[in-house]
Amino acid sequence: MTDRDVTIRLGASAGDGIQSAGEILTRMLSVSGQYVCTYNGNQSLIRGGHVWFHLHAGNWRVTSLGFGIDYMLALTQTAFDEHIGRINRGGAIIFDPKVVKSGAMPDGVTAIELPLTEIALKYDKRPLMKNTVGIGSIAALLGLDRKEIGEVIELQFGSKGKAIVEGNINAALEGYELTSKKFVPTKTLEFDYSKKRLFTHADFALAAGAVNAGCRFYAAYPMSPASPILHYMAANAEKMGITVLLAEDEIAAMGATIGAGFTGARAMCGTSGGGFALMQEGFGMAAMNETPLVVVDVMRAGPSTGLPTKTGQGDLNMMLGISQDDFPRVILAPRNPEETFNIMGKAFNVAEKWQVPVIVLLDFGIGDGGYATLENLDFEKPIDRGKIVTEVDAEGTWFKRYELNEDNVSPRTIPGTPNGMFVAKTDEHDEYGHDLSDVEAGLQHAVEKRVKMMKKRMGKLDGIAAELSLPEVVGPKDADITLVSWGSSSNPIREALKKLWSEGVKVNSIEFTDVFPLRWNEVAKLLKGARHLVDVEANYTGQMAGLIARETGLVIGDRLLKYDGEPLEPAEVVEKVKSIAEKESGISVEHQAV
Amino acid sequence: MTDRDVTIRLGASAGDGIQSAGEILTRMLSVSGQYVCTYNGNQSLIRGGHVWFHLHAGNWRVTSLGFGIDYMLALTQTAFDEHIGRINRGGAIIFDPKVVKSGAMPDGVTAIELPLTEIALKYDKRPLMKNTVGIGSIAALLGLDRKEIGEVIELQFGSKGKAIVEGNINAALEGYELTSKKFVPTKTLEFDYSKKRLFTHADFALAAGAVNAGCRFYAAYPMSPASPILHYMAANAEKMGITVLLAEDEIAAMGATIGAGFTGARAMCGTSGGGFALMQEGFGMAAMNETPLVVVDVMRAGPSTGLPTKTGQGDLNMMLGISQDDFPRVILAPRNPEETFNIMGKAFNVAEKWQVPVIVLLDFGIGDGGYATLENLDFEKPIDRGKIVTEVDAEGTWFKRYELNEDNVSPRTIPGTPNGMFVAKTDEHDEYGHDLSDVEAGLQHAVEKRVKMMKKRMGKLDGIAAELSLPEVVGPKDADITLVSWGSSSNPIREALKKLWSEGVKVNSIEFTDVFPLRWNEVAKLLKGARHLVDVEANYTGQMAGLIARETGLVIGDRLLKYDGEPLEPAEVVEKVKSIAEKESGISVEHQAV
Amino acid sequence: MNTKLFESDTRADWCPGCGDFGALSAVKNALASLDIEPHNVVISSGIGCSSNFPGYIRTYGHHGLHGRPLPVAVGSKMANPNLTVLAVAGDGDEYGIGFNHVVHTARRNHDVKLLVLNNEIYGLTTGQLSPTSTYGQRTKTTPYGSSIYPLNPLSTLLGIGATFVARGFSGKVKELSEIIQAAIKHRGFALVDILSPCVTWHDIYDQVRSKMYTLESVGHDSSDLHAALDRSKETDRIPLGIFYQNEDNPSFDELLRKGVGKQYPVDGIRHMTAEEQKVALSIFS
Amino acid sequence: MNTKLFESDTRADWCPGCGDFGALSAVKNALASLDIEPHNVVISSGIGCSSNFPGYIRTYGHHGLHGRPLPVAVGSKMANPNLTVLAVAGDGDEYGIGFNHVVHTARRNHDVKLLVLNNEIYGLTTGQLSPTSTYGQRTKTTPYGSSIYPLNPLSTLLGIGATFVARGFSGKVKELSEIIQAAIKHRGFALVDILSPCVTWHDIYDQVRSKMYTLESVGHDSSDLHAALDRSKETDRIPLGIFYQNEDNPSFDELLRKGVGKQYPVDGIRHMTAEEQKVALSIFS
Ligand SMILES: Cc1ncc(C[n+]2csc(CCOP(=O)(O)OP(=O)(O)O)c2C)c(N)n1
Ligand SMILES: Cc1ncc(C[n+]2csc(CCOP(=O)(O)OP(=O)(O)O)c2C)c(N)n1
Ligand code: SF4
Ligand code: SF4
Ligand SMILES: [Mg+2]
Ligand SMILES: [Mg+2]
Repeated sequence: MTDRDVTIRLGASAGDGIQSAGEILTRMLSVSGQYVCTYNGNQSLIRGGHVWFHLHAGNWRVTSLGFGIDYMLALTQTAFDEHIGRINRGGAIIFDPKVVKSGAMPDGVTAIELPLTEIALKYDKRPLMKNTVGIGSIAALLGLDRKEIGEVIELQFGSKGKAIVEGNINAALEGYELTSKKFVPTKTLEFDYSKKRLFTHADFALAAGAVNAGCRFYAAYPMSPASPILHYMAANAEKMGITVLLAEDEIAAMGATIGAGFTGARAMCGTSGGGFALMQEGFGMAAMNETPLVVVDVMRAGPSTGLPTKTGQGDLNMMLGISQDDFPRVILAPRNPEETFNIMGKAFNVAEKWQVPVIVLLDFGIGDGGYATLENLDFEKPIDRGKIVTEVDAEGTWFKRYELNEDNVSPRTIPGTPNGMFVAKTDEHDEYGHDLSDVEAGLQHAVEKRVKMMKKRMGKLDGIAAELSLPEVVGPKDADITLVSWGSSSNPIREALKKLWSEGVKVNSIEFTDVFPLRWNEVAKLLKGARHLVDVEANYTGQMAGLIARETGLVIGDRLLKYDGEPLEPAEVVEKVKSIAEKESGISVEHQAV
Repeated sequence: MTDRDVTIRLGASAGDGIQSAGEILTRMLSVSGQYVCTYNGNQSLIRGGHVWFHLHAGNWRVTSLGFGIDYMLALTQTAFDEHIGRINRGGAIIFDPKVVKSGAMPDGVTAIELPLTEIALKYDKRPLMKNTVGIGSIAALLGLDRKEIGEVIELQFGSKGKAIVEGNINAALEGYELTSKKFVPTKTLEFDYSKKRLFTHADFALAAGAVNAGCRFYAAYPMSPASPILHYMAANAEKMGITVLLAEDEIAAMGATIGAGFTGARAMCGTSGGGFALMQEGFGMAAMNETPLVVVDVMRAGPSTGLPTKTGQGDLNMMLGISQDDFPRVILAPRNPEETFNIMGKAFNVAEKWQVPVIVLLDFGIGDGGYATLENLDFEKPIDRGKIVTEVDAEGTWFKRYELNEDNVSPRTIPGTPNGMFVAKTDEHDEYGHDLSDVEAGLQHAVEKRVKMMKKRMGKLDGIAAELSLPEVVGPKDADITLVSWGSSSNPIREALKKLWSEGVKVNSIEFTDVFPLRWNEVAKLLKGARHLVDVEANYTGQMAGLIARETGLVIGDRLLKYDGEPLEPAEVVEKVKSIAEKESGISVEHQAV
Repeated sequence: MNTKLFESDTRADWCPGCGDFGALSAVKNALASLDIEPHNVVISSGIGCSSNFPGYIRTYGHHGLHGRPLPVAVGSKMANPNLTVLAVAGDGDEYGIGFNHVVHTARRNHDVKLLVLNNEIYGLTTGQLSPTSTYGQRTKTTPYGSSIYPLNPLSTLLGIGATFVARGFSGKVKELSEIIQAAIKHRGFALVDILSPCVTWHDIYDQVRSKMYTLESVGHDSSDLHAALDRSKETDRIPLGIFYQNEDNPSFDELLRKGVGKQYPVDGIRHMTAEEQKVALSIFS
Repeated sequence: MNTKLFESDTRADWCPGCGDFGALSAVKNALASLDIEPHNVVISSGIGCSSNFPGYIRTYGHHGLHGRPLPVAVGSKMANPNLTVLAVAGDGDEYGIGFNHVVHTARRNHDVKLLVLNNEIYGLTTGQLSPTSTYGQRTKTTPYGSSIYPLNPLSTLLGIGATFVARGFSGKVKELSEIIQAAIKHRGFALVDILSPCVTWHDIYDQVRSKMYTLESVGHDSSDLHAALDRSKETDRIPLGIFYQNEDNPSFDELLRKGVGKQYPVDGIRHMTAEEQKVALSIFS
């Protein structure tokens, strides 16, 4: 089996239903054994504006958008004009000549002119099915079995009634037939109709992973691109026994999550950067009173409101500087939906075992904005609740909730436990949760206790670091160029590596999924061995590189930083690496057209 | 004139009026030509608990608490027990033997037993004047002219009526006489009654500096230790024409400040760390829509509520990570009240010239919690409002508020200016303030404009860095040990240097007042020249060292970090430096008792 | 004044049929009717479909943060009381995350006017339950129908003691414009709750049209707090107009100026005077 | 039950004479009277003198952030509805920075009880104007007397449609305890505004004592919203007691449990069941 893949883009106006078309296509290929990875180019308004859907699919585990566009469906002139320049040689673009004026086509790109609207109007009064026709056409180009089309459309539109299902099937089949008759596909896929692959975006994967990890409390205030987590929880509240709070704001969402965590639930809240800014004071509270919780930030391009429906990785610095003074925190940044599902068990275990707040960082590109194939979901990761105490001796007025311990973790009672009473404090406190800040502050014994408490809390970081994973090293140990990335920016790198290796470039990749705290001396060793480091991330300043420098002193001088809101593409990585290889070897390497 | 100084501490119960006693003493010495520096050891509750007041005074410019305690007034047993161990040889402790049991005195410390309560009760029904008696006693020990006492007490209590003034004067004089009769002072000061020195804390200095810089709008929600700024503004609202908003929360305070800044005022808001956490989203907004403003964070020991009346420098990381994604910000950290007053002109000029939000970081130690002498106040620093446009041509619907420019600063109109209309946007926008995020996001031209806008905003940092000051280097160029500090942590270093130099230790100090953005290559050069660097700051992780590492790759391995809430003392610095010198030279140096 | 003066060159990108178009017309009309010059108007908005408002009307605009239009408006008005300052935003903005600002701006009686484009839904974030969404309403966060009690902004504002409380309908532009004019002329804070249907996520045009009536038509006395409260609590019918108005209380700004005088912050960009320096130095000694 | 069970070993460090002592006694008394076991009580507070409360009563306590006692209380109650959950905090906490949580917790009718120790001042921060400080009051932020209208928490809560609105006085411990007991037994959210004088910054003991009367004594009907509103607006006299109560509306928690059932979050610390997995996987396909 040779590796085969294809990239497809659908472009239209908001309201044309391109997102649902993209979903159909993704499903069609997934149930035909393909790995998929998609991206949703949408707008921050409800109707109007140009939107697109990009799909990369193949019989190997694709991780990002692939290279350029092989097949394009352009429903509007803007769609045609915007994307035509990115279509690969040998690719094709489908459009309705009554709607789109193509002009001269680029070399090697085939124009597939179809009467999309005309066909669509046969099955409905409004020409909404024109994208279904287009899907049929693409299916033909890919060499997909025509019977798959019907099945998936049935699945998608089943709830809307027989007429709509049939209309769509017929529309798709007309597109299919017309295209197969007229065009010889240049690039087809290898299908395996027995392999039904799962796919989702990281928001849903995170929600499911959290529930499977025992999280039955979720609080949020809606914010793109984190809202799907809330929708998931709300839609499944009854089916999975989830208590959901749509709070009045993010401050309340965080507060309620702390309340629920304090009361013994595995509690989570989620938002995007602007909402997280409001949660910071609460986050600091949780760290101070040692309440376990998980908070999700699905990043989008900022700053401030920024580009609400676009992607980026610009919130790491915020996570390193949450609210006032020093306290422990944990930052995880899974790279894709599958890893996101699987990491949630760890997120909650770390939160409860170490009694700290844990952050999971996603971004629009892998969150709400992109599907990817799920393969290995671990539903069985053991639940470790740490030092919860359910029986307490009746002696003493208060429970020693903040006992000083070797491992810096104290036994924990939850409300309802007889004799377990304590006060969870944000003031500096003693082992019982009594104020050190109040009448005793500055007295020698209180000052000493304060220092111990500070060391106890901060001391957890070493323990946690020992448990967290070092970055994954992908590719040969011995490389000329080493790419450094975290979270989603690893995805295009993987595809770039594949290409670069095939061209003989000696390059590897160091990918951080657990971001903080880490065993930095080991990280330093890993990085210092590299010949030429390139930091790849989706923000302006290179925030991960900044963290690495802060912790290790190693400044990664060469950087590929993307901050335009668009997803990093493998071609950009390839180009960057080649330009370095060229400079360093003095030999000119052929450039990849981006 | 030889350098003379003395350290004095008053200890009592909250409610004993020790703060006002400390103020009297500070004023007494200030009007007698002394430089002063004080610290207020108070509690986070209104009555009860042990409190103290520390004063360092001398005929040279003292900058911190000095070494140990020369003279102590202990009104309670706790006060005696807590501080007796810190009294220097040759020092003395004043107490009422009816209240305090002294036990065996430490070597070389004189017990001055006075009937404080008895005397006090002569002049008032409640023995509140016992601290006045104590002040008289201290005045005698210092060799102060007795007539100074009357003058200052008159000033302090004038408003409370003749009886109280006279009672206090008499009480003080009784203490004075008794002490002069019985004790020969071991350590006196050199007074110059013609030199009346000014003193205040950095909160008031900041408020005054801001008003003098043209700030006539202040919004806040009360929070210790920043509240005195609000009190100053409120008390002087009518006298200085200041519009003050006591907002419903910090979010509103920040929002209103942005509204006022947008409308053309020099606007400021202030808070402490927890309140700043809530202001972050707004801060990001100001940076995004390029609204000038100044925000003050008077730091206190955290995390979370922490030790509300204690000091620390733990908020730098928060300032480096304010809300989501990358945007420009400016961080200034004046070292003392005088510098604070003077820096405010720069703060507002930078804010308006570069159209960015500017942060001024103070802390309790120099803010609400400590007085220091003011000498060189610059009331005349020119006001530079930057590119404000007051006349606009009538053509065009909107004003090009976000024009792309060489220097990354666009012309700015303020509401009320005919034809100057624009929309200040937090969405990514074009030069007129129209959305790029809305219908056009992701289209090539919008992506390109986004990149330009991002570069425009972030590009300001270089321009600002060129204007900001590099750290001050104090002491010999050629030193074995170099101390690195910022803001208030420089103060104890200055006094430590004096001592270390006198003992022949080759040490110097690099002190950051402007913290961000800086010309980091020049900072690196400065630091890399040093033989042995020691980072000195008041937080757990060494946040400034972290910033330096992030920006230069230089990791300062040796650190003196204080995070117990108490002010850094010169003796701690001396001890640290000596222990290094010892290790490095192999020669044992005499240790300073702390 | 001609409303043309207020025309933006940016096309409003709301969904065709969105209620916000009507509100936009009404505001333009109201400002023009009152002869307020565009450059003397500041419109502060939040984030949401409704908050895109400032881009579509040629005045000074501040398109800020979700829930925070009022603080910005308050700061703007305090800095320069000569300006006419409006806050225009959604029900999520003003009745959800930002409601505390509404409460306190109302009780302090700041002279800013709040126009809430209330569509009983979070429009821009694709249809979640808002504080004014009704019991039983199906949304993305209540797929089986809401069992959460909605906020009644009118009765709440009456409880606060707000001095101007009104409701308009974006389908009745002329009447709405008149309410907005009254709000602008009012002494202090005014809330105009504007039913502005979201045709995409929660279309209530028909419902409003079938239930609405004007308070004028029933001879409602807008100085009668109890009557206003009863009217505000009606649900079977939808009263439109001014529920309550009280001009006895000076505005925040009037009271502020009594103390500080006409030294507006925008005019105070100057060093301390000699007199002020003296005050400052006396505090330091 | 004996109130001793609720005794802390930490001495309350309020100023001698502070009203908060009375409130503390009343709460202990109320819980004991209702036979609620200490370990089944959660008290969530904010930051302020009043918020030091949890340390002085032996129950589970959460001494959190200024203004945020209610969100924590709401989360705690939702996580484990078997608990009795109180929020106890100051007027700054609850009527200032945190009032939005009061509004929304009230309108959603969460089954948590809010006791506000209202001293009309910011006590802990040494005496600034609070939202309930009166017009003319001299404070550190209004050295010449306040010209800012205060918030009336009772009338505001009535406007919101809160189902239990009461006022007590910490100088009348027995009566206060009874009000608190009624609040705890109430179906859903309850506000008890407790006049709790600050002897250090704003001593209103005499004022309250001279103006107070009980609503009972005048035969007030606590089901009459209009009467409640009028009483809540009185300023020359100070009515104490239950202004308004309505038990017709189910609490948030009752409604929530109708959908989700008795699967409390604290009991849900488990992997997905096979059934749940099936649902999850179907969403992924
Ligand atoms: C702090 C913060 N939280 C959440 C959001 C996400 N958000 C954007 S608009 C919106 C709600 C929009 O609803 P509404 O205010 O009613 O305006 P509409 O779109 O209905 O006009 C939300 C929750 C945000 N931008 N900022
Ligand atoms: C976010 C935040 N802002 C401000 C403060 C400072 N602060 C502490 S207590 C308090 C007000 C106290 O007044 P109140 O709530 O009425 O309680 P009281 O002390 O009067 O009982 C304030 C403003 C804080 N801790 N956190
Ligand atoms: S989604 Fe609703 S509120 Fe938003 S523009 Fe469309 S119709 Fe208007
Ligand atoms: S300051 Fe006031 S509120 Fe605080 S403890 Fe003292 S009397 Fe009570
Ligand atoms: Mg809405
Ligand atoms: Mg109070």
